Amino acid sequence: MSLTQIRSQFPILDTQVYGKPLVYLDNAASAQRPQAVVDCWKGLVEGSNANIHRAVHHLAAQATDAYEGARDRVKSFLNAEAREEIVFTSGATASMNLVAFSYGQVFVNQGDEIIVSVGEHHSNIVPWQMLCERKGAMLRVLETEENGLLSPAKLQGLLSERTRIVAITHISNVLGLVNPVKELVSVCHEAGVPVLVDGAQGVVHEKVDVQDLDCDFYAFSGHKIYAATGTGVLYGKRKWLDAMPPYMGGGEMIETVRFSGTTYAPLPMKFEAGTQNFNAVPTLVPALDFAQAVREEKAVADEQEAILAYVYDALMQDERITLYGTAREAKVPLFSFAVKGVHHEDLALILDKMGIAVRSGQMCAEPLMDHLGVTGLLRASFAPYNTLEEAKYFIASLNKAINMLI
Amino acid sequence: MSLTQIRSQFPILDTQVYGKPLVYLDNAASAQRPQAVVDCWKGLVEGSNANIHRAVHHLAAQATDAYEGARDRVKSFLNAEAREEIVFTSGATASMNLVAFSYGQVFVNQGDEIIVSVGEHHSNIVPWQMLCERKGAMLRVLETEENGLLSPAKLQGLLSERTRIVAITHISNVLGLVNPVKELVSVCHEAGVPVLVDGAQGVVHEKVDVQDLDCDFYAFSGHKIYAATGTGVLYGKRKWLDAMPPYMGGGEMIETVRFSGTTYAPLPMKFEAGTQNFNAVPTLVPALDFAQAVREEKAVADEQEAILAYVYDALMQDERITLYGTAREAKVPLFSFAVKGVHHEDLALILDKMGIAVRSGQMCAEPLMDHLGVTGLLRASFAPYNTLEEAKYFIASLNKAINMLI
Amino acid sequence: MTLEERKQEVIEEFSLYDEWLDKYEYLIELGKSLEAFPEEKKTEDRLIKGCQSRVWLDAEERDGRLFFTADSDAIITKGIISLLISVYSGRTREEIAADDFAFVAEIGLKENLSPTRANGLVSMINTIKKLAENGR
Amino acid sequence: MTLEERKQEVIEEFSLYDEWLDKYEYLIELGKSLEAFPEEKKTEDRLIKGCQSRVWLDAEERDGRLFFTADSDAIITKGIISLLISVYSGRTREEIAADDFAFVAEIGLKENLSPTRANGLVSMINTIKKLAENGR
Ligand SMILES: Cc1ncc(COP(=O)(O)O)c(C=O)c1O
Ligand SMILES: Cc1ncc(COP(=O)(O)O)c(C=O)c1O
Repeated sequence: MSLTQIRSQFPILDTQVYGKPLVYLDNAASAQRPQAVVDCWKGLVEGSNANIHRAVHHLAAQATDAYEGARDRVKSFLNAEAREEIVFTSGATASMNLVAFSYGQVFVNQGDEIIVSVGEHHSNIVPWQMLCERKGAMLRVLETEENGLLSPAKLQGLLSERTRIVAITHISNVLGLVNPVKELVSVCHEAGVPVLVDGAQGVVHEKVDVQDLDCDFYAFSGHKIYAATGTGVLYGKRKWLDAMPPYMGGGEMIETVRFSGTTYAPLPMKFEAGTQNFNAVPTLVPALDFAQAVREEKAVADEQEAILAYVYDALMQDERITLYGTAREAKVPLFSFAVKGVHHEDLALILDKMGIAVRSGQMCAEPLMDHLGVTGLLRASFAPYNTLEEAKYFIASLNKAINMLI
Repeated sequence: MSLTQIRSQFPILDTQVYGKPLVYLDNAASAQRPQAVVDCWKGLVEGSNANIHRAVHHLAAQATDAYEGARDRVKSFLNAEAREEIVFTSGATASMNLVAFSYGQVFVNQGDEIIVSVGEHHSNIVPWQMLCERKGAMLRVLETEENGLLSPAKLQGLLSERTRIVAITHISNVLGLVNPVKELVSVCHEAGVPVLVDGAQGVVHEKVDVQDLDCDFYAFSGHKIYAATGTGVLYGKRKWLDAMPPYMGGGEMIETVRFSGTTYAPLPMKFEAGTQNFNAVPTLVPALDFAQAVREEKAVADEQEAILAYVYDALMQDERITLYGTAREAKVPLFSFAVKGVHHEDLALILDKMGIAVRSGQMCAEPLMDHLGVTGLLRASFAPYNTLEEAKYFIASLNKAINMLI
Repeated sequence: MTLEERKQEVIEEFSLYDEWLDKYEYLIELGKSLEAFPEEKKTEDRLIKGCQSRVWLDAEERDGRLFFTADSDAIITKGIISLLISVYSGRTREEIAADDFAFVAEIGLKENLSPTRANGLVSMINTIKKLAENGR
Repeated sequence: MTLEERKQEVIEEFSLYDEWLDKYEYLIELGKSLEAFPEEKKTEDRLIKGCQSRVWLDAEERDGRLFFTADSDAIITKGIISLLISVYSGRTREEIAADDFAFVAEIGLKENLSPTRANGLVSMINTIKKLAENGR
């Protein structure tokens, strides 16, 4: 697949905004969806639309096959051991709330500790804060190294007898660095502590093998990896999922409902309460197929590497700019930075008028912003359909915008 | 709009199953989606796809407008007082879990009581059971009358000093009867008890005015009212929503996130954690427009009434058949019944081969099945795109199927 | 008749029916003709999990061969289990354990009986296999 | 100049700029030329809620007329609030309370400054109105 072929799968990339060609560099917030995802959704809605699992009629059978087929695809994509370990949710946030509630319900008690990193997305902080408040537990915060990475040694120092779970990100949506998850997990497992990995960004940029990482939970959203919105995945080791009570009740997450006592369905149904997003979950199949195909494509890898090198160097060399997350060897093409004397929002507004979609603000990582001593940053995040040419246009436009504002 | 015009908006209705024209009578499980819903989704994905709310770029602005426009549409559809009272969720089940958790967290304590009816869907039972288990509260069960309806007088008798909330369905997905919600609410309010109404079916068949009903919460799913899957609504009176803690944490449901303490965003954001289903939520606009348009269409109302009369009479007259939910004056075209000596699943399988999609089993209402003394029922549920001709074909086919099985 | 011959016979029987309803008529007949299953044998441990309707299955070993009896509250399911029994009853444990049950797909049951029902079918097959492998 | 005349003037000024970037250049200039806002006035109660960047607004009454001062940490926002001030400063409470602020849409600010920013704008407008109606 050439880059042109890849781009042609995303009609939206031909959009003009304010008469300028769209340059979409807000991929970390949400990716665009390829034609195959649109076709999949449309095909289901127009051809196989019925509620799944229980009904015995033809449309329901087709819809169920599509839905359960997506589970198989996710299983293979993450190399999970069993399909029962794949739970569908409405997004990464829902996945992490599920774990915080259901794991916390059984395994976290008064005085226990939970470790998160300072670089976490709100979705991997607030659920744990809410749990701590309910249970009287305490949140411990792992700081990042100078270069933005998490350090296994430092994590080891933070683990205690009372640590019940560690929740860390694979790739921060601000820093754009691949954390050494395998080593972080290993340090925790030595202490008998399970690890949840927030893979919302990780799954997009890295090949994930949950058995190799040996993490206990891995969470991600469909919409960031080219699938329809409203889809999410929670991978969990069976031993934990089996031991956890359900998060939501209702629908077919039950074995028997009696007013005298209700028993729950086996995995993964126990965690899938209510009508599932059956029109959208199957779009994970073409989406993950796309993600895998582009990852294996040399032309794409080369372009991504060229973008990474070009933008990294440009930002590092500009004295007005401070890039956060500088560990070059762990960097993915996701750049957050501050410009001296210039408000990130002004930059975003001007770049927008140049056709460039970037993100400004706290990016749902306020503790990290506080830690870095900034009120917000500007972020440009690239996807496989972005080109080096776009990267160059971005850097040139950024320069122009800064000059307008200084 | 003629019935033909309505049907032409649903391409799936022309599907053939096993060489027979599809007769889709499983609408209570999930409705079909009109062309306008497909076009809306596709238009957003291909033209305005970006994460909503925070980003300042053009696509994000368009996506946000579409999403927040849907909130306005739902507000007017339910005649809510304020748009802040409309919370988007992933479905009715999620809406009810939200209330059970968040309302329960503050207002339900050890020894308190919660009332549900015996006819509730699992999604309006299990969340309350889970709450009761966490809090040491008790579930009280309101039985239905002989004809299937809920009685305000009987509810009044069940209310006590300790009742903290009453959770009842507008229309049962098994019995197909419109409960006297306004009267039920009034009885509860006299005792100072708030009421959650499960509107998953109600919103489809009845014009809902939450201010007139005066209910405290009203929950429904998009997919049952022609919108994309993965969408749901929770209406809640502001005084309750304001007093309730968030259900899920993460994303933009916050005001400030600090490790020293997090504060939450105002309504409705407080309850919308994580990336919302921004490709799908706006489909509520064409979906509710469609629902409203057909409701106001005399040709449709006449056909629905004719279907109701025809099927009701046919089922009531057949001695082999027991219809549940017989209160004729409150009946909507949703029929659940047992056939003497014949298993519901056998009927569903045979009808399927005749092209007819019906539901068999417990329909996520096991307590009601136990109460009625059956292991399951057969259900045929009609939508405005169904015809009297289809109803006649259904009854004839049912007769044939019964004869095959007896 | 060998297992292979019997499977071939079933496939041919089913190929007579073009129409799904005729297949169902046939399964209903099979279900109705199934030998009565004693009420006292309808116990939890003989119930097959994963079926929407209830299916009970029992096996007895005689002269190194397994003989199955079964029942269901739904007649089509009963017909299906009856069909399976008619194929696998009287076979040795080894024969059953080695079989791939592929003929079920060939007569169109698996695809056409919906995932839930198909799961029921898969559960039936798995139970028969397990009985052959471990005994009860 | 009456309020109407001043609004007309602003609309005409903006109509000179075809290009969005030119409008921004103009707003940036307006922002930069805004009278300094004392640091000690940057208090919580003067902060406008609902803006992504921080905006402070203060009003003083002299001779029955309101005079506004403002600041923001983002320059385009500062330009916008500066523009609003230049229109509404020196008007009576009644004049401001009766105004519909529609000229903002006419110069294209509302539509083009994204919903969050637009909300910021709406918040600014609402704050100005509230100050006119209630005083601080
Ligand atoms: C009466 C009733 N309540 C609740 C639900 C749950 O809705 P959902 O599964 O869409 O969350 C349904 C539908 O399944 C229903 O019919
Ligand atoms: C690192 C990280 N974690 C969690 C999330 C939350 O994902 P979602 O909003 O899709 O639930 C995001 C994206 O917003 C993210 O970038």
